[in-house]
Amino acid sequence: MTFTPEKTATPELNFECETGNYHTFCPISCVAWLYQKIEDSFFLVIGTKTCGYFLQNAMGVMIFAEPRYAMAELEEGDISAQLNDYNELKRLCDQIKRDRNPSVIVWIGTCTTEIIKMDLEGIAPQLEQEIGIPIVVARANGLDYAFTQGEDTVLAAMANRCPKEAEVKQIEDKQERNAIQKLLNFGKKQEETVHNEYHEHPPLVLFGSLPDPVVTNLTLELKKQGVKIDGWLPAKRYTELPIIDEGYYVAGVNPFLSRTATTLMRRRKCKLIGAPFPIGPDGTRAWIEKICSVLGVEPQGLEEREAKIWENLQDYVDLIKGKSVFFMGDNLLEISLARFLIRCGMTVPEIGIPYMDKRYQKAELEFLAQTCQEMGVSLPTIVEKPDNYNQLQRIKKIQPDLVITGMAHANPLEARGISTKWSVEFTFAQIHGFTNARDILELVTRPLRRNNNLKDLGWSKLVKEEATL
Amino acid sequence: MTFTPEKTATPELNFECETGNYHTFCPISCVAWLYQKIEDSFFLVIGTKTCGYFLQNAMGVMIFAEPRYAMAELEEGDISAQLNDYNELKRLCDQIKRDRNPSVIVWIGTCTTEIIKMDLEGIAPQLEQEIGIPIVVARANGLDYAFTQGEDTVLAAMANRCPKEAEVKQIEDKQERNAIQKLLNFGKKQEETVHNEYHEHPPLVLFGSLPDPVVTNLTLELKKQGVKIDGWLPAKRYTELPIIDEGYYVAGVNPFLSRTATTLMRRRKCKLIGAPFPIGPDGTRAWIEKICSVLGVEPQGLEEREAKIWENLQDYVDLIKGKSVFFMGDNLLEISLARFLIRCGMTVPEIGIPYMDKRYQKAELEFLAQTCQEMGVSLPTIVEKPDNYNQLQRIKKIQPDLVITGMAHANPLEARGISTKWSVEFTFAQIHGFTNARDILELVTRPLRRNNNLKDLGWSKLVKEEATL
Amino acid sequence: MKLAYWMYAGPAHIGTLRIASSFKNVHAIMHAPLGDDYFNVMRSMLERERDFTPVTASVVDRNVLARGSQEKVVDNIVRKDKEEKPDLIVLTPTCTSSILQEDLENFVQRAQLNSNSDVLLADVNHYRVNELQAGDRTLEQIIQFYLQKAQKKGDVVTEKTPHPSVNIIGISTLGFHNNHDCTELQRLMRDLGIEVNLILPDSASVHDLKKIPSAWFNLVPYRELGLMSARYLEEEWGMPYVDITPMGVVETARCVRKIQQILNGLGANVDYEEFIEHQTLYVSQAAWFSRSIDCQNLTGKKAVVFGDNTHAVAMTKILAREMGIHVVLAGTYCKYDGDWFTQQVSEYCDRVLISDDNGEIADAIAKIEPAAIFGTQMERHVGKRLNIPCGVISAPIHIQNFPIGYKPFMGYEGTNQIADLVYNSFTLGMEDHLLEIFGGHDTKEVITKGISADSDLNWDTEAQKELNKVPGFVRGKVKRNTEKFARDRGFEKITLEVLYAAKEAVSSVG
Amino acid sequence: MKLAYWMYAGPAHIGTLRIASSFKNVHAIMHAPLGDDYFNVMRSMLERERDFTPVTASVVDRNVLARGSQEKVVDNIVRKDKEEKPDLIVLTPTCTSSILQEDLENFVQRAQLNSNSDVLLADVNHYRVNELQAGDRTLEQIIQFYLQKAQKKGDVVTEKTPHPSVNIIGISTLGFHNNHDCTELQRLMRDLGIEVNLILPDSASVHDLKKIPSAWFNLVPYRELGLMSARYLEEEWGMPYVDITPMGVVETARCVRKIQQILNGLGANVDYEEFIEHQTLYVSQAAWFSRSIDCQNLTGKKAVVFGDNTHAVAMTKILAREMGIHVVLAGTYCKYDGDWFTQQVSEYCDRVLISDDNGEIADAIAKIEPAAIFGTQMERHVGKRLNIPCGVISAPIHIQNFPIGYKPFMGYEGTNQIADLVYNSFTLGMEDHLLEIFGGHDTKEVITKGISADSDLNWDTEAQKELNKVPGFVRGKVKRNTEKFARDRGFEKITLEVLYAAKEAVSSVG
Repeated sequence: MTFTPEKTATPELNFECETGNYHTFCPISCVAWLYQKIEDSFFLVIGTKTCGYFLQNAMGVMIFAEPRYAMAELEEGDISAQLNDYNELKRLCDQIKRDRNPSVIVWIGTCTTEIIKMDLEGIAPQLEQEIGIPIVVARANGLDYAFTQGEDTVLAAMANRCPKEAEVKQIEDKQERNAIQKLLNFGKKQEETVHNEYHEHPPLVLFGSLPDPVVTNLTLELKKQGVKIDGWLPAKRYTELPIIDEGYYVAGVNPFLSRTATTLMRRRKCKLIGAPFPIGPDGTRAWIEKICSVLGVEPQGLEEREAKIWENLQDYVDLIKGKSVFFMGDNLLEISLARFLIRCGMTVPEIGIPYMDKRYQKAELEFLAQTCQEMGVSLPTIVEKPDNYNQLQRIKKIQPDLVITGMAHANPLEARGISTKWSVEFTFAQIHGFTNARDILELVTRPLRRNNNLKDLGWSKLVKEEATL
Repeated sequence: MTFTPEKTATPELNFECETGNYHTFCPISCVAWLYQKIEDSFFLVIGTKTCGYFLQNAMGVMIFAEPRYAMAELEEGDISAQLNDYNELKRLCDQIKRDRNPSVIVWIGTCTTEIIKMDLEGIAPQLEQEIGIPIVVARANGLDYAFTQGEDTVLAAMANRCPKEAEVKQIEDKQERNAIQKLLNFGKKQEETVHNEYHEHPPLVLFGSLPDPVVTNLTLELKKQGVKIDGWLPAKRYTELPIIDEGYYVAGVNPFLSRTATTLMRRRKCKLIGAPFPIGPDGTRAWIEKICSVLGVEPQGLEEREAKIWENLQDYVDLIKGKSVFFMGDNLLEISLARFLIRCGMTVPEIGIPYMDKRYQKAELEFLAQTCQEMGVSLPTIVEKPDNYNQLQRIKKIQPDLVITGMAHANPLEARGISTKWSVEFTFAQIHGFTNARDILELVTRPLRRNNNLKDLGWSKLVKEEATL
Repeated sequence: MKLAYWMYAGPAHIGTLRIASSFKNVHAIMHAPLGDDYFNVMRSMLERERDFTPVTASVVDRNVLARGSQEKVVDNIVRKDKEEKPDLIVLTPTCTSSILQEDLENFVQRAQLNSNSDVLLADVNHYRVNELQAGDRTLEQIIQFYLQKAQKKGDVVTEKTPHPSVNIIGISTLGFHNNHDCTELQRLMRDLGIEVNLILPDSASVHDLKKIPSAWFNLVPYRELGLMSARYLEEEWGMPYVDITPMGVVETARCVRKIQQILNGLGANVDYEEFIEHQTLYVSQAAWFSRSIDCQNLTGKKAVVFGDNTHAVAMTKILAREMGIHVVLAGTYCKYDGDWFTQQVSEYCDRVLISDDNGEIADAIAKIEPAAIFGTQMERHVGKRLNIPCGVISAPIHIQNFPIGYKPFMGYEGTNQIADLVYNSFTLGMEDHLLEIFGGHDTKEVITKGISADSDLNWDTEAQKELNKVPGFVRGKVKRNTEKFARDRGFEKITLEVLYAAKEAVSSVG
Repeated sequence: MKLAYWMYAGPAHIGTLRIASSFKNVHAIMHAPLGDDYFNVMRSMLERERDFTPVTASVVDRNVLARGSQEKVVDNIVRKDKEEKPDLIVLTPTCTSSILQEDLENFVQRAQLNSNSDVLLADVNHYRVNELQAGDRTLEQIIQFYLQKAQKKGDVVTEKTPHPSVNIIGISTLGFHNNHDCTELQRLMRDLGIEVNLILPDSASVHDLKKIPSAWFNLVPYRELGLMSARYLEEEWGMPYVDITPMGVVETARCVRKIQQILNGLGANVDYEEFIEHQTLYVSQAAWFSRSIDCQNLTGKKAVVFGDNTHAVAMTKILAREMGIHVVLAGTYCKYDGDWFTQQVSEYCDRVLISDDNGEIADAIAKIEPAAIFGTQMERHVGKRLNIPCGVISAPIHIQNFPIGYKPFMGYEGTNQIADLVYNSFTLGMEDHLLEIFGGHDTKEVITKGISADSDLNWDTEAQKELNKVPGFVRGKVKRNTEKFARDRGFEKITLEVLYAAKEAVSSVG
């Protein structure tokens, strides 16, 4: 189970694009985790009742009486352009400012704003001047994007708001920079001076929204290698967006951030470190190694570390080894998860995925092919924009041991004796880095462990006639 | 509705004693309110599973995971005297001291300790020496006492523990008196010096356990008359028991405290102020007037005050005027409540009462007779130790508008179309003083108001055949 | 535009889909962008539905947008016709796709040419009506479609059944306790000697719709769904209907009496008075509860009621009239039908609030400080914050409102369930308050000391901060595990690194 | 002596009285001091019983004690015989009066001479057995008494009923969900084509006891009550019995299969396999719940189970075997039957705890920190303190365990109710934890600001102290009312006097 970063001749992956009718969550979903990540933000989703009802039902967040996001619900007058968009948005943003006073308002455009061609990017600059709060515009619409790509649109938009070195210097010289931020950064700066165990390397900024404990975890992993992270996009507060300037290195932590990567490269002249993603011990090691190699740092003890983690995973690995898993496609984490599970000994007949950016995921795809080769299993078919109906026929035929799927298909598959795991759980769980690999397997093995518990009860088929599955 | 304190020729009350089978709560009930009243106490009920199960079920206090009272549950070895009582009690009290460290442990003797003649009074002095915590012994058993009289046994026992002036002086001289108590008394002493609106009068101590807000309320009422209360038995903490000495005046606030009154008179040489009890505006006025008259103080504005209170009660009085109320007898508050309700315009055919001390309740009984005369209603029959079965026959015949009864009979009476109110609620509610008169009527009128709400629904008889009620 | 944190009723297409997917063997095609098909998730997860939801999204993306949707929509209808062989395919746009103003009626006609299934376009305005109104309309539309179709073929069953019979209209998927209510209503009808002719739309086949007129009358238990159909059936097919919600002892009796009146008017000779009295006094326990001491203790307590028209009206009446509870405020989010609400509840409450603004209701509750709330999941959460118990009596739906155990709100068992709900809401509140009042006399420490025991180890600031990020319910355990790990290895201080190393070590043990 | 804060099982006489007052037209006489008759309160209040409890205390007071009880007890029995004309009068002492060691058997014989009713002395040792054991024994005693009596008269009905039939033994007043369980068991028997011959003791007449042997077998759903009777009936009357508690899908099936075996052994020819499969997979929703995503998410979560033998064993098996939940600790307070408990649950849990010491269980829970508890009201309160949700599954009884709505634990509807209980317990916990985790991101203030608005008035220390004594749920209102009163009158400072004056003024408004 060692990973050799040098390229070897790997077999070609098989890509298909069904362009079918498939189910996934709307990209505005990203609001649910981004508003929690960026603590001084307010997200305003500009769309219809359909969007609002989705957010409150599908995301299971009804428990919060008044969260830091809301709908700007478009009514008939807005659609028919009888009302002035600028005035309407101003009225709403004024109220948000009055009630909540956030450091930033993020406007989330939707399919509807696309269709009625509402000029959000045109309105925002004027309005932010007027109300004195930055407004970031992201077009997280379902016409162009799927589920997790919503985060990509937001981060790409925010990338443009990251300060440059010169700007910060100028402000700091004027002693005007946010006092609170200084205070917040105080500890950090001190730390930097105290432990100077870092190598000299160009600035490195990571992008992708991760829960704070995972941020800390990955930061520590790189610190062990003497690599210093100069910032995260997004940071915990909008006012702490990292400095990003020409020549900075950037690396993504998630496979669905191709637009953000492009923005950072094209607009901010950063250098992208293309690596597999830090998911699973194999991926995490590859990710660290690639960053180290780009920054000219010699990685230390990574092989032992990976081996130790695999040792800790053994009980779970034993449960899934030799079993098959079918990805219906939902959150764009599919390739990375499949690669890790294949490394665990599983087989993967098909990976559905809503969108496949072969350039941004290049290293991950190569790693997948290589993993298959090393594990001696056949390559999965990668199906972009799959057709769920066709997939269900294939599942019926293949009878995989596990299907990782969106929420709409899980219960019906279970009722037909097919074990499932929600793909969305991998979106919300802490899955990155060495330590969290166990949490991935905790999720993956849960239906299998459940089956072990219930195995003698004969409760696997719970529908009377097998409908045309 | 004016009250003339001078005696007029009042008709004779009719007393009966049925010595029947009647239901009331066990006197150990008092633990439920006394442990809350005396905040540094611990109550240990020495009895059987029967006693313990009563406390946890009937008192509805199961919500407290670990209250400041417990059972010393007698087991077969205790009953058969195979075990040594002293050693057993010592073991338990040691544990209580270790776990809770109270300022006093009150031993509540029960029927069982009476029957097996456990010498609690003999054991306690030696044990309190040994463990260093005062032990007060009260025989709150059902062989001799009913329900609220349990408090009487505890207060009578505590009366013996109240310090005398000489003792306190001696201790204070030695600068040894509890520092915490000094601290606690600090505010009080200051107050005394600041507002010297009090008349000069001999010390007055009130006895009876009342919730703190009621204590404050009655204290203020007397203060308005320039009468100063020198202490309450019990106080909020055992360490603050009032000084009681020869010649002190004492007055009870509850009709069930005859034993405490006797103890104070005989053992502590106090002078008892015999008055109606401060329940209802009429009773409260009479109580204050009597105290004032004994202390030689001229009461001010009491007539107006009573009239004002009656005015505030008018809406409730309108609901009950002309209606009849039957007391089955439970908590010994019956005479005072009946007197107040008759003053409100109700009629009372029968007052059941578990125990009638005609000397201690003399003033109240006279006041009842006088009230009946003034209101022009016939005198109730007072039935001591009533027979519940016979009472139910009488209720069936009389069909009173309201029956005030113990918990066992309420639902069956309601199912037969007879409105009821739990007598126990008057034990736990704040009913003393001018202001709380409204709360008494809130309770009394509740079933009548409920009936008004449900009146058109025809749901008054909810049993199929009238059984031999 | 409207600033909205939460909404009570969903968008129109949800109503249409609830009707379509309630019928047996009916498929719906949503003409909508990716992600708008979350109805499938709701049905599958909230109802724990074993079958695939018969709804397919014909995905509108940038390409489709550029070329027009006709081809794709028609293809998808025809394809579904082949794949699933449904009796009917219902096409619906969402708010979004309806703006495209494509000629969907034309798509439907085109698709019909190549389909064995019937194909219908749901006729609702997505910006003028909400879920409830759209569902009501779609049900009427489908009933009307099949009755007219049968009329043309001359096979509408107009002859009445020999015995009194009823159609129960308005039982639908994703309805609040609809399943249990339906079972209870069927029991009630059986007790009354009334045959159930059809239940609509739940599990009905569209082929059976031609038999609707053979029932003696229609029963519409929910005001939000079925009334349009019942009115249409009265006007066009002369069928009387009963729209009294049988919730609570009094209204159930009123509903039964109205049924009696209709049946006797049609020549039956039924007398339900004895049944009503027997149920009220001896079978249902609700009337007895009202009279019992437990309920007496609730007399005059203050409550706020909020929900859809059906449930908020029924609860207000039950609380005020049957239990003597003081309803300070009764409200509904069914603004489109607010006059009816006001007329129904005015005499039973101090104040009426008709609003779909969650904030307004929350503020009203905070000011009133009732002893209990009877509302939706939203009000439950408001109550949680204010420490006021809330019984949930109405949609918007939530998985907790799809209990597996039998919990109807209607009929006589419904009256029992409601009595429990009311009693438990108030007593739960009392219990919390008692604990609050007497909390200080209690020894919480005794019980929790097992957890909070001080340790001999130091946590540095960063590790402590990280520990505090761990959810409370496992924090104690993480702390102990980490300290055990540190102690075993002789660390005296717990740093971030130790914390993470411990996590790894511990998770390997399993 | 034993230091006891709370107890799980009641004293022996409670068990005897539960049996006596469950029978129809049986009266019990307690020979006991004043206050020991709280059984009447429990029955009247907890069960919301409409009838007077047929239990009379023959009060032992100081006088009686001095003179001996015989006269009074005999008088009271004879009197009750006249007044109520019961079929049977059961005499029982309590722990207290049993110490007097009077010859109660002699009192009974004396009383029998002047009574038409049968008179029996309950045969239990009040210091050696608890409520559960005493109930079990008293039921056996009464059954035995009447069968022997009938045997003497030669009118025991020994001929079996033509169709398979059952006696359900152990349904009693003040039993945990007994009423609903009994209804569900009757439904189950009906579905199995088995006639219910007698239900004992609930609502049975002692005259019917001679018909016991005509049933094909006895069913004892609760291990705590009925087993002694069933064993007696097996030994003396050759009746087979089934003592498998039909709780949970698996055990219900096992119980039904055992019944099948008995019936077929007696010459019937029944095959319940198809029924079991149909119920399991399609009627009950519990098996499907186990397989559904909701339950998958509970896999491996930690739980503690505690209760009586019947319920703690059944819940442990359901959680571990049917739902894949990790039962860390299973315990019972039925110490007298602990071996059976251990034998039943050992393979389904990590640890067994047999104890009736509430503190020991509370400590164990605090240390384990399970995600949910399934226990008694005691454990619910422990959970409340530790912020761990608790589903109540067992006596000691509490009014909340006498729901008005249908909530059986047994049979197939029972499996549904249990699935809800399990699901809601765990998700309630999750919800609270989520709120805790994300609480800081939320704007509690927005909602509560209506309450906490600052005032322009000063409260002096004493008034403030007094205000703080007012329970939290009305404090806000008292504060506002008082301030309004003060403002109206131009007071700038609120003293104790103002506070009380305001209370008077306000209450007069109503």
